[in-house]
Amino acid sequence: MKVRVKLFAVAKQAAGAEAIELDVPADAVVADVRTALLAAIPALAPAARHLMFAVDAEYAGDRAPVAAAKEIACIPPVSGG
Amino acid sequence: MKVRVKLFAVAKQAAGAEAIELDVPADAVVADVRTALLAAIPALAPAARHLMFAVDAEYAGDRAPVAAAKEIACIPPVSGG
Amino acid sequence: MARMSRLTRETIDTEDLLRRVTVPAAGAVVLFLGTVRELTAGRRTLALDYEGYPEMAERKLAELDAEARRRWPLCEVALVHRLGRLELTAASVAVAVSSPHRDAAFEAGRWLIDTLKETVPIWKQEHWADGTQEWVHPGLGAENVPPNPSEFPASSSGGAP
Amino acid sequence: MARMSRLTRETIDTEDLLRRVTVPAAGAVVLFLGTVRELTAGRRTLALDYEGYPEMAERKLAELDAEARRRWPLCEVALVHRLGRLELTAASVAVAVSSPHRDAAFEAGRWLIDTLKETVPIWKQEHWADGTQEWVHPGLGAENVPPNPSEFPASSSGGAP
Repeated sequence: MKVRVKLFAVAKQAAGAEAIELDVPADAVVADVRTALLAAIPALAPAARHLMFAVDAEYAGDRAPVAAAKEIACIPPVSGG
Repeated sequence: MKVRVKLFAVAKQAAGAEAIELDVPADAVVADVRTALLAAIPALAPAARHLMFAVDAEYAGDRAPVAAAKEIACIPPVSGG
Repeated sequence: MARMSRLTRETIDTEDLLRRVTVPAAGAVVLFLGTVRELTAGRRTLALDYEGYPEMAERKLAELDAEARRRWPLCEVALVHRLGRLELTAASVAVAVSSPHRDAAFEAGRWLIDTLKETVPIWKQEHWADGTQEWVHPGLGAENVPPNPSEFPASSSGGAP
Repeated sequence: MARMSRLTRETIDTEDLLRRVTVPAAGAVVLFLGTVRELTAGRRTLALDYEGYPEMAERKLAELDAEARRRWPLCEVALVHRLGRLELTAASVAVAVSSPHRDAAFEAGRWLIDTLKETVPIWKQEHWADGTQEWVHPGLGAENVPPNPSEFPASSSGGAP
């Protein structure tokens, strides 16, 4: 299935876009989204283990399923404040 | 010699005045001022050990001389803030 | 620039304090306000009256400012204490500090208000909702405080002992 | 009353925040401001650009507000984070808390800004005085950050790899 992943900050910059469409298995979990994202944007590889994900605007672990998600976002290390 | 002692808060209230003139020895130190003050205002006796004194607007210990002081003040426990 | 540590009888201008401490070298600003609280140990306050020993209080504020700058890498410090009658929610004291980083700003702000409350010769008088007044002297239990004539309006107006 | 924890693209109105948290039950108000600092590790900043994931960031701010109220006896809490371009000395974030006593106000204020900086999906981009830009991602060393095209204007405009 296709999922759309919102991108911010360095991820948006590396992709040159505010979101990206990725192909993932029908039973995909967050870890699969990460894998697909890194395949699509190789420049992000060095930051891979620091990238978190949010499903429906809430932090989600690697095993969280994404099939029912309305919104998926890649969350690089935050620097607000 | 005569010394004039500024009074604040509960000390002013107990004395009914903003300052009091006290008779102390010519070589008086702060401790003598305290003794004279308590003799003049017996209502302050229960608070005696909590009363501090300032000489020329600086906290002064019991042994500080007062003959050269321009200003002496009785400082009950502070409650600003 | 006007002195930044001082007494006032006017409403404390917090915008002015924040403007004074917010400088390009700062990344963190901490402002503490002490405000007139309605309830203390279940008793209701109508207002507070603050009295100070002005010459000494302003000198002490300046000393606190200088000591805080020695202890922490601060950009600016501003301390203001209000005197006179204050109604509920009014600020009696403001401590504003700025620093490149927030650790120092929080620590200095906390130290400044703690030390101010221990050392600066200012006193507050409670005006309780029950009509009584009372000077507040930490460490003096009620048994150590001379009776306040204003707490006994009947006897003082009636001339009884 | 308007929501007290939110994002904004306008100047943060500190007077409004202080007014909102200063209530009769409070005796202590702590306001923390994060401001745009000129120097970071010797490098000069011209401005910062803050980007957020708004839906999630506002939810996180509301969660922080609720968690702080669970942990400390607070009267009011207001959290505001600004997005967009900020010049030197502008406040990017404001944390305002009130409590009957200052211990809780200081502790909650400190916890709120620390936790906000760790968890709320907002990112800042440095605009350095040397003309380069750089997204800030704590924990990502420079070696882990993909090259920023804007740092290499010659190669990107020249079409080189």
